[in-house]
Amino acid sequence: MNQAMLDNSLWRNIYCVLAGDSAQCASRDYSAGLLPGGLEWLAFLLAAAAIIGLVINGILGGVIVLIWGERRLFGRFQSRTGPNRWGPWGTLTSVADAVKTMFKEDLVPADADRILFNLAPILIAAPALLVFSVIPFGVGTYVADLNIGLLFIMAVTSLTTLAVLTAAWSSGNRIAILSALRSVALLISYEIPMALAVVGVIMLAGSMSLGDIIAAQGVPFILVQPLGFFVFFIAAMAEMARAPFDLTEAESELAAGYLNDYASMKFGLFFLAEFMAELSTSAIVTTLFLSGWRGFDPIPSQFWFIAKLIAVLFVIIWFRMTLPRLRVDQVLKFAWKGLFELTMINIIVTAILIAIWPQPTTGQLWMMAAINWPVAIISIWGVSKLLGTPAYDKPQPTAEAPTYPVASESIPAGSVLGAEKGGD
Amino acid sequence: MTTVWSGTALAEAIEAFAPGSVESSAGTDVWLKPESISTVCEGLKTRSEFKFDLLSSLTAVDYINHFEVVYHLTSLPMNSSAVLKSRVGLGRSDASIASVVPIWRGADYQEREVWDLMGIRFEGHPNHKRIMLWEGYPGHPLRKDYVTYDQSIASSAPDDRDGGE
Amino acid sequence: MRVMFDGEEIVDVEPIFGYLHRGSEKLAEERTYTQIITLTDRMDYVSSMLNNQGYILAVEKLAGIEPSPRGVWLRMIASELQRIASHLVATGFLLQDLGALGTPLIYAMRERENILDLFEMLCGARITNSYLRPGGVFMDAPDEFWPALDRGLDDIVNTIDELETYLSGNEIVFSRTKGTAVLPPELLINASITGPMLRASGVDWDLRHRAPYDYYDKISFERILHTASDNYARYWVRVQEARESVKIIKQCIEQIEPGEVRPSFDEVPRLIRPPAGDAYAAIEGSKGELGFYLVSDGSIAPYRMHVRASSLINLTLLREMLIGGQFGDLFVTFGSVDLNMGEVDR
Amino acid sequence: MIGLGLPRGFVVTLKNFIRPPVTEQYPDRHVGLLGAAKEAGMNPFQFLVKKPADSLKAIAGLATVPVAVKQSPRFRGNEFTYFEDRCTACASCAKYCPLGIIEIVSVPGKIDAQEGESYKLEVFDIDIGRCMFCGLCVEACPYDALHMGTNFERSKYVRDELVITKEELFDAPKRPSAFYRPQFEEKGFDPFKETIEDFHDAGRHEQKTYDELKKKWVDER
Repeated sequence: MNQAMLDNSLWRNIYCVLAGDSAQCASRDYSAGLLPGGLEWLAFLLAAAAIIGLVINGILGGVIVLIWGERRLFGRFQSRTGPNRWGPWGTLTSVADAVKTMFKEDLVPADADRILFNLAPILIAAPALLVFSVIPFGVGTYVADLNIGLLFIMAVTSLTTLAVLTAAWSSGNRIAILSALRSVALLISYEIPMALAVVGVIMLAGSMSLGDIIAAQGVPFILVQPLGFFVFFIAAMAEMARAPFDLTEAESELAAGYLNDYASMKFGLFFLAEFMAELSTSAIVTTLFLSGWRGFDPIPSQFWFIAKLIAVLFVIIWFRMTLPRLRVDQVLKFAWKGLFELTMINIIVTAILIAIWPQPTTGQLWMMAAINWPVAIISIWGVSKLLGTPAYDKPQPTAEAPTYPVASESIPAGSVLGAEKGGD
Repeated sequence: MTTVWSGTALAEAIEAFAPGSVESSAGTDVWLKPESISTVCEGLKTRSEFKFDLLSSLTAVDYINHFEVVYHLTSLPMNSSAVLKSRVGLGRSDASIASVVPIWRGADYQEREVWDLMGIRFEGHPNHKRIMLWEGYPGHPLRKDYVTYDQSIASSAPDDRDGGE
Repeated sequence: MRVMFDGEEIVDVEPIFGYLHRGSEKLAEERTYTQIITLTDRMDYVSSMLNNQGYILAVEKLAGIEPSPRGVWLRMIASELQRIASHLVATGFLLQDLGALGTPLIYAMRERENILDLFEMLCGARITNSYLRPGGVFMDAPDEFWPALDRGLDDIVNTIDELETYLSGNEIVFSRTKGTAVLPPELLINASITGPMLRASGVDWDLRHRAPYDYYDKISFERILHTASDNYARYWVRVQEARESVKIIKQCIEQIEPGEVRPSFDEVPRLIRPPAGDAYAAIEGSKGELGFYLVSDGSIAPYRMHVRASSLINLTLLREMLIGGQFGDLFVTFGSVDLNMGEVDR
Repeated sequence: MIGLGLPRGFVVTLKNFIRPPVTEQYPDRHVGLLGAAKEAGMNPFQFLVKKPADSLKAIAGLATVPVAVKQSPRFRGNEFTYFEDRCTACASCAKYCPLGIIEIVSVPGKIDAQEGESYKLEVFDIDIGRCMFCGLCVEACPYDALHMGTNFERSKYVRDELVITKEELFDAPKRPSAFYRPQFEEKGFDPFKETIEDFHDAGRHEQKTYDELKKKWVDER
């Protein structure tokens, strides 16, 4: 039994209830386990299964709530009401949608590669769920605390694109292929700034474990690492193909892209995975930059985590509602010419600061924040100046100097319809 | 205010650079001979006394025994307008006239529309195809002798008019 | 439309029309002059008042009808309101094509809804108005219309301000629309393209100013020009023209005079029989020069009606605008041309 | 200028987020406890005590109240209003209809020297399924017998049921729209609240003098 699992209070509680007399539970007062002695291995497995079931169902339930909440927020941003007919305040709308989706006919196009076509929805849903296995939801509430948690997240999230490519290729549809190619281009471009943006966080925390990163955040890293947060947030939005980077789905151009040929619950899984990605992204942002579950004492840590999660989700939805989509070349340009430079600046500045204060205390973190903010503002301003499309200096009024001569001459007086009559 | 060329004055001016091209004139209208339409339009566009750079409208009317192609021209520099007409297909046979697309690009879709709906052929049009109806549609609907409510038309429509996906 | 790509780059474009062809011109040949008004409503269904106005002007020119002043003022107010509505729709859908997920579209539509409410007060219908009649309009505005119009105009200005704050300085809108689908003015004129597209290239050609119909000669307004001739310029011109239309309506309200709204049935009977001949009347529609060519043979129905549909003709340079561009710009350019399929196919 | 455009956009959307929604819900809208109590006509505490089941429903967000649509009196709806006593079966409406969907068959009825010749209406069918509500038939009616209606709910599963017959026109509630009927507007008749029972009220009988008209026009603008 390793120490990491024992730190996990969720796991430990279930395990100890099942196998009470174990030595690991000595510190807590459990009268007797439910299972007879010698079956600790069974208790171990059952506890693990219970946690997996709990987390998966929790995430799926969260996604259902998120879909409803997102639609309500969309409505409010567009001065509408959003879905409100089915159930109290429309909360059952997404349940009804799920039921409807399940009862639809499952279509497979004739040209499709059937095995890959059916595999793709599973491929896309699995990594989205895997991300949650390393995220601490509260004090001791997590599935596993990997010492390379951050690396694991990076690796798993990039699998999504493989699923998109599989889906597009197996559909045998040219629009889908176009969308998948965009998706791959997006991934390759944004994975790099995203990975580089968290380097600053790793340097400050001195660890890749998410638990350690939270422990190191005496000051939330959004204050210490504004540039890292900015780049990571944008890159994460691009990674999950959200507006303004929703090139893969691009409703007006590609008509849902790689989802073109999917129907029924296969489409439902894609849809679910999209929202799970949104949820996991906000969870990662919360963990890395908003000090995760840390908060004031009387309120439980899980509540703090969820509150911060909802705040991040709100910002993501706000972004999506406000911004138009970028073109594919502009998106790539932005990644390589804009975000990449910003992350480099961030890494250099953070490295210098770490060299000055190797083990930063809270006070020193505040000092770093004071230095990092001006750097962030100046560099973002500089990069936007370099990359941005300038506005027209003075678009109006040119009525005095039209580009084409209009009504500058007149026809011979005798040729006008009325005048010619008098002449005759 | 846009000034309108009187028909007689315009006919005189056209005769000056393209003799023998005008059939008759009255009011605001000038009737041109169909074979001279290209020369006249070229002159009307380029010559400094006309400068008709904008082709407002191009259409055709079916007058039972002949068709009439109508050009509404506008000159932006002179803020003036004129009407050209040309009788083609006398006796309803072989209605055709030279295309003005080389002179005014704006005639492109309008000439295709006239061909599609009225059946007047524009010689020299770069893309002389039907525009509203599909290739193989029987007849030209805006002609006065066109028989409506023909159920066989629907079955002549191709399944997929794009011819692809 | 058939489009050929090389990766993300557009290689060839061929538009295919006719899916909404309803044969309006043929139908018009067997209807009376008043009944055709209902057909013109359905050509460009987001600016039906302007279609009505163009058609009515052609009928008045053909039959020599002297319109009654109050009717003319009312139809000018109505058609300027329709122009605002049409420009708002164009702006909203341009941004929708840019991928803004409906937010600007709904802001624009929210304002258009108020204009449609005004239309419902005027004539009882929201989209297919049929409000105008030869010689004026069919009925005077109700008493509650005028205060509602005053309120509505303020709201429109507020909404346009809001849209401009939101979009005109927006970096993404800039980078998407600036410098795309640029057309030189000479080419635009040669291709008979008119309206906001032409004015966005700096050609000062507005029929309301150059060939004033109705009472536009009694109104002073600024012509909106932009020299860039790209997608952003077209968007910008539309938004500013909506502002100008508000000013025009305010001047109309000041100058409107009492009187009958249409000539009596002795002067203009229900069944108009214009003398044989033809007439072409053009107005500055929301999308360009909207012309109606009518030929009469002296009977109660026109012998031939032709519509110079600006939506169709504005598509002439589609290949020049799109080829060599990016796939993402395809629909943005469509949005900036502001075409209406009902008018393209008629 | 650079970089300020996007934040401004965010402020605009946030402003709209705070603003109340413009959606008009139809045919009913969901209300909370206060709205339900107001609908029942008592204060919230009374409502809680007297109707616990309903108030629980309202707290859960499930209570609904019906909503009336805002319509202009000139609204051109279906359910044409028709006064048979005013109709002379002249068939102007049928002639004027651009689509030819009004069918009128009339036969000579009793001959009365006092009243003039009168006709008996056999068929008066309006095919609403093809009607486009342009109102030209109403405009054509010389005796104000036919009026546009104000209703708009008439969805049917079968096309034939969309034909309004003579009997239906006779029996329908007389809620005429003010479209092309200025006399209703002058009287302040509200088609959404009241009906017209007496056919005399539906027509124009006296012409206004020019002074009166001028006064009205000058007053309003």
